[in-house]
Amino acid sequence: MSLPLFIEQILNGLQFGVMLFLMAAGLTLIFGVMGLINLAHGSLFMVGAFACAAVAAATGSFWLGLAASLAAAAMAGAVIEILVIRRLYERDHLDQVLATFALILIFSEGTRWVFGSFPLYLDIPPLLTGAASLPGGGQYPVYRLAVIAVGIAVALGLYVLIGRTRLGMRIRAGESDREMIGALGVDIGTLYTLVFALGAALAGLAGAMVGALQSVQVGMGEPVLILAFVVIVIGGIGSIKGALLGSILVGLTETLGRFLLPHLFALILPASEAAGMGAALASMLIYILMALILAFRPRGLFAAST
Amino acid sequence: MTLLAVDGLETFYGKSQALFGVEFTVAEGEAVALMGRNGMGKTTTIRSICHLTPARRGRINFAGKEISDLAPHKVARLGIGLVPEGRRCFPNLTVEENLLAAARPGKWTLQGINALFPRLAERRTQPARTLSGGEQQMLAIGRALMTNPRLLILDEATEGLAPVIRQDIWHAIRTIRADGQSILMVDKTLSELLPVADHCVILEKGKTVWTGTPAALDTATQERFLGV
Amino acid sequence: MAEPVLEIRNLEKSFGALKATDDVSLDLRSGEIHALIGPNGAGKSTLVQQIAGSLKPDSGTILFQGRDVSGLDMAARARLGMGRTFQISSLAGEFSALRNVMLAVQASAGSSFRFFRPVMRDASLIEPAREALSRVGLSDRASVPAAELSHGERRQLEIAIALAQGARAFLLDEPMAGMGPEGSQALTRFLDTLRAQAPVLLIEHDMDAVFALADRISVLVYGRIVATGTVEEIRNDPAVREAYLGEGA
Amino acid sequence: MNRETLVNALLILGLLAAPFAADAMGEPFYVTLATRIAILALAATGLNIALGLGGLVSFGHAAFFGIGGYAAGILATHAFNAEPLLFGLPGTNQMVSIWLAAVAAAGMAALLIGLISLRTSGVYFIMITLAFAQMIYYFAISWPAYGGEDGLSIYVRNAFPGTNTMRPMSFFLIAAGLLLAGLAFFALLRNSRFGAALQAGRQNEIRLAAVGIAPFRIRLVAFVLSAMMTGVAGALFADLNRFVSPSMLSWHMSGELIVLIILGGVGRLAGPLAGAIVYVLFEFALGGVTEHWQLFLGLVLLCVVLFARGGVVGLLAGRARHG
Amino acid sequence: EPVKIGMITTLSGGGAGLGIDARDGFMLAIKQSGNKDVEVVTEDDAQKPELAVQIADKMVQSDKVDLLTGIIWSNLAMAVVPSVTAQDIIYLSVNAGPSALAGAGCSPNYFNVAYQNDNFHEAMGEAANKDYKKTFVMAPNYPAGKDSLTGFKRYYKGELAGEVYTKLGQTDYAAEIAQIRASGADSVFFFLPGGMGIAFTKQYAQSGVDLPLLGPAFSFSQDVLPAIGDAALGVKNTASWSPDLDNETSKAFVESFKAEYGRLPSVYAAQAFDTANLILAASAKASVKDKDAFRAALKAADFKSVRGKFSFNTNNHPIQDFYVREVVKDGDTLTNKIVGTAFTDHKDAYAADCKM
Ligand SMILES: Nc1ncnc2c1ncn2[C@@H]1O[C@H](COP(=O)(O)OP(=O)(O)OP(=O)(O)O)[C@@H](O)[C@H]1O
Ligand SMILES: Nc1ncnc2c1ncn2[C@@H]1O[C@H](COP(=O)(O)OP(=O)(O)OP(=O)(O)O)[C@@H](O)[C@H]1O
Ligand SMILES: [Mg+2]
Ligand SMILES: [Mg+2]
Repeated sequence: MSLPLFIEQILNGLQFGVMLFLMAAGLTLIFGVMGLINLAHGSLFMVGAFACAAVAAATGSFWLGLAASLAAAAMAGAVIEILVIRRLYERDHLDQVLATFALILIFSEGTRWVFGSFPLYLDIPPLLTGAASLPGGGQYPVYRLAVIAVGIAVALGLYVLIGRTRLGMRIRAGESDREMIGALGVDIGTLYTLVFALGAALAGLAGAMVGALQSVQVGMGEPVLILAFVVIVIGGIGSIKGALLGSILVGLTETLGRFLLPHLFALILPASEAAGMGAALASMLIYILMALILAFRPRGLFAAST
Repeated sequence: MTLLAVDGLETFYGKSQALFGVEFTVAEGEAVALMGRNGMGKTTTIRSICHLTPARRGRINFAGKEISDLAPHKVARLGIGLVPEGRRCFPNLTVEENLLAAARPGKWTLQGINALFPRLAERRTQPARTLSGGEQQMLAIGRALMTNPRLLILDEATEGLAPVIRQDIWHAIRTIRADGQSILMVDKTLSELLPVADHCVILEKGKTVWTGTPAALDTATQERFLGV
Repeated sequence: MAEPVLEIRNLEKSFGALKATDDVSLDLRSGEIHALIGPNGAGKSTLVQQIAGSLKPDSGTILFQGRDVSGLDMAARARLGMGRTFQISSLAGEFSALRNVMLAVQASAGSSFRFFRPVMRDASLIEPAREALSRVGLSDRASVPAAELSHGERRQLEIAIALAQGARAFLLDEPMAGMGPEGSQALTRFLDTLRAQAPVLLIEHDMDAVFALADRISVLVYGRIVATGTVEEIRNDPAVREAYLGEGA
Repeated sequence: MNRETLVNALLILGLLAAPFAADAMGEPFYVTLATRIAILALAATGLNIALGLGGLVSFGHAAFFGIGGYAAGILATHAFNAEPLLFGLPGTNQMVSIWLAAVAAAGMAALLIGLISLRTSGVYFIMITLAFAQMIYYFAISWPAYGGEDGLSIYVRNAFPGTNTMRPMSFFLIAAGLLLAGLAFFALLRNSRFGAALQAGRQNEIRLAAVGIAPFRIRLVAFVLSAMMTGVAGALFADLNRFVSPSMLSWHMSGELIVLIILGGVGRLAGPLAGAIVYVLFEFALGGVTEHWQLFLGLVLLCVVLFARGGVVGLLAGRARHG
Repeated sequence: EPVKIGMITTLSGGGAGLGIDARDGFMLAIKQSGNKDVEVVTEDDAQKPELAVQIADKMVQSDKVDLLTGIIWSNLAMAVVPSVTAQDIIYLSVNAGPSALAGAGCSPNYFNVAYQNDNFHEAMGEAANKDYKKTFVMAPNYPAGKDSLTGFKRYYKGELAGEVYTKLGQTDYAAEIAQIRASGADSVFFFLPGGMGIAFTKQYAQSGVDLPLLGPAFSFSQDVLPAIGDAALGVKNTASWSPDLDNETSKAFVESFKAEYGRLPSVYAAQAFDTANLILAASAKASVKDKDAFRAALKAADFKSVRGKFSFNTNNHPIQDFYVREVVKDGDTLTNKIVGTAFTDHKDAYAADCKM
């Protein structure tokens, strides 16, 4: 194992982390700020990817597809907020779980009905193809650098929106006492529809951007959902900073674990078995990380102080 | 001129009826005291006016407009500012954010509130969750004033305040009333409430049972409806 | 002089730069009502929280019935006999008033690991609970869920719970708050009888009640005890008048 | 008899009667379907102790379900191959011993997981229980000894004294018997002192501590009991399918158990049973009609949340009363 | 003589494409036969083992089917096959051939009309010997993945530049690609079915690493090729069938499949098409009610296979040829072209363990 490889893997970990943040950003907004457990977040991610793929295939332009993904996911978000979610704010979290679980079924099967059962084609735009040379001699795909840039921009944007604007105050106020903020003259209903649509649009954006790196297919949102929850819980719910750092921590742990553990086991086991054992432990690693963090900091790393 | 007129209000919590016909009026610039024993429906009346627990029957007229079908935020924007029972500050917001979140332009600004309650100025960056009970009460009043309401509704606004602060608050209430602010208030300390009120309304078992001036509220009436 | 039931020595607690409890020493003797007054934000509730165990002091000791309880958690202190009411009512909202009180009876019997006998047919829980409810005047609201009680009724329920716990000392944080005039008077009469059962540390802003009830009064300002004395002494203390009571008193 | 008791009785009688009717009409498959309902209802009743009474939303109960299942699968395999298990102990194909093993294994796991998880609350609790379940899931997938992701077949259904468990009806009666026992246990627990403390802790933890009951211990015991019941159900489920695989441990399974409870009515005695009946029947009926059945299942679930507050039992029997 | 066939396959969720191809291939054969006596009941297993078991129970107990078929995934097959064959129901596999069912766990009631799981990988191992000396191998960490690398290594004689197990369902392969780059390998063998393969191939194409990719056909079959796009061009993969295979049955099959469904058939469709034809041929010879005769008729494998020649080994698994294919562009569509033969009349490694 050489030093440049090690450095490249650390970069990969950081990059994966930011990508995770991009996927988790919309969820942080909806879950951390509105206090809504939205299991259908992965479905909105999928909607974004499909919209992008479909429009890109029809028009030949990834960028039009990207715009379509934002619009489609925001629309889908607004519609489900108005039809379903807004009836559930006053209810138990568990009702939200069931309703959004039902939405997963509806979205997955609906998407399959519309787009068929085969994965769609979505590739990165020509502008961002190829690899850039890194200082030190390594090579790095340009597109991944672009994903990092967008992830960081989203983090900053959310941080300012939530922490620094009056809109953010109202959203947070609504989270703790919806009735009261309404009684003070804020149209919290419309505000929440907007926030939900924004969170959905972020999910759609992530779906389109990440979809170009993976496969655009029904069910693609489910692993994302779990990872996104892991990330924001590790970071501490409601904290944008926590979500970003949580993402990077998870990204690094996951990438380096996959890379290093087999090497570690190889010290004591034959290569093939070491690869298997290492991979087995690596697949559990982020859950071990989460359990450890919560065992010592039961409210995540950056929970709003009590 | 009548600012608020409530007539025949009947309100339910699920199946159980809490109000059975509440009626009273608040004139522009007037301070009205809403009184009654525990559990007689004072808070429910206020919640119905703000459309938080909508009345099933009855009319509520505010500034010449029928408001009994309006959503809470629309009622508030017409100019009703609520200091609710139990304070209900936004615990995860700082003091200053609590004041700013729902503020609407008008006479009352952050400076005004800070002058009224210097204590809040000291604590401006602290999350409301960690405020002392009394500090939270001041914050709730400040927050309602920041919406620059035409009618300020105070539900037990002095509960849990130290006597000095209470004097300050009553003083503040007198000042704003003198400025022509209309006020509807609930408070248990009659000795402090009555001097400020122009008018009293007494509820019993969800009904208006007595209306009149503080002067007309003799001991027999107090004995009968308020138990003192 | 009677034995102190509760004794606090040199308690300290800071929140960042703010000293919420600053070298507080205080005791509660059997048979007395000891009122703790002070401006809003002086640190009264913070003190009660530390005594009851829901907040950890930075330093200092708390002795209860001669025993150092500083290391115990809230539940353990409650079992030893600290009965506490909250400044903002804290109840099991879905349970009826009666069941809320029954829970306290059950806790005081230390019998929460019984898995089979139905509580609603258990006279040894119901009887004492009804008794406590009737002492605070809530008998006819026994079957109403706590969440549906009016504000004042919830305050009464809090006291009934502390009674049913068989407390050896009561820590009451503003029990009068939210009670109507009639209720306040009734509660004052009630607290007067309570001291025979166990001493009361009473936090209250209702001065009529405090002056009527207290055997001793301590005044807390900015986390420090600035005066302790009888009603007369405190009422006439100019510093207290200025910091707390105002001109009216 | 109040309305909820009536609804409960009807649901239980319905479940018990349906297989006999099916058997009489020569439709043995419906007996199997009823067995599946009974087993899932038992698993969810276990979860209902933690979730419904204690407010502990465990998103990792599949771990206990799967552990119970693997207990059955592993013991049966060792008995089948006549290989000794740990420390020279033999496997077994006796259901009763297997249940005990499932209870013990699930209980131990719950004790360890609970000791750590119960320090957290709310969403953090949801996620930490998920984390532990995922660890076990990935372990099972990549651990080759018992089949990994391919799972483990039980070639002959385990034995119960005095009956032939391969007959659908006999196996149904065993499952239904355990379900009834589970429901009885739940009902007693809910009304007991322990149940009172557990439920109070869900409504207001501080209040519970302030009267002198430490919430942690109450919850830990509840969590372990809950896992034990789900573990037995897992063992039965393995016997029903004659197969165990990591999919019993997956987060989908945990989610499905939660869905059953919410669908039926959280904290209600017959909630999990009602939920299992509705869910399994819809899954079964829709699956035969259209390949897009999941969409319609989604719509049905959505309608239940939006229009039937408190789930199916809430719809039929009204709001829960706590006396 | 009426025959009732129960088809359990994956029609919803992420893996639905495979099940749909299998179902369509199967139904095409039935339709072409014009045989009105054959009835097929199809149900969706949603890729869940428990659901597959439930459906199997229903089809056996309630629909009273004579034969079962259709399952795509090994873990679902493991859940269903042992228990149904024990009930004397015949099961025919259109895909998936876990080693447990080929060796000691074989059954006279279980016929695999597809392949034994190791076969495609073995074929690649054999084919790789020709051009490569140092291969980097990679598969997900679950039984099928381990079988894959075992199968490859069984025939590959070169050196391994690295052996990596990824996480099941992984979507980001930057870390693995970095290892490939640093490994000094001359080729990469990988088995990543479904979405995993699409993600890896796309990311690999962008990474600037240009070692040749080798793999079993699963990651380059017609169901996923359009989604990978040009990134797949030139990849070598092994299968028992390819759309350009030069025999009459296969050509007719590809034509009619395209005409019926408007897309090219995948390997899954071909295998299912063969399965249906096998059943049709057997039921012409023997009654399905006469189990022994019917099993014998199946075993004779007296049907026209799209794979050209096809026969059953002692363990009821196929003896067949395996081809090396290359992904090419035919006009606008990506498809596979045969570029060589890896094995002729290949048998799986487990038949010796099968005692029946
Ligand atoms: N959320 C609720 N659900 C059901 N009943 C309620 C609810 N809130 C209040 N009630 C009932 O409505 C009646 C009126 O209550 P309300 O709170 O209006 O009284 P109040 O006059 O404000 O009393 P207090 O002085 O104690 O605050 C009471 O009998 C009370 O029990
Ligand atoms: N967690 C915390 N973080 C920061 N400051 C806190 C925290 N908790 C309390 N404080 C501050 O400590 C001071 C004492 O609060 P406390 O609640 O004890 O006051 P109090 O004497 O009970 O007042 P009141 O009579 O108004 O209820 C207040 O200024 C409060 O803002
Ligand atoms: Mg009130
Ligand atoms: Mg206080």
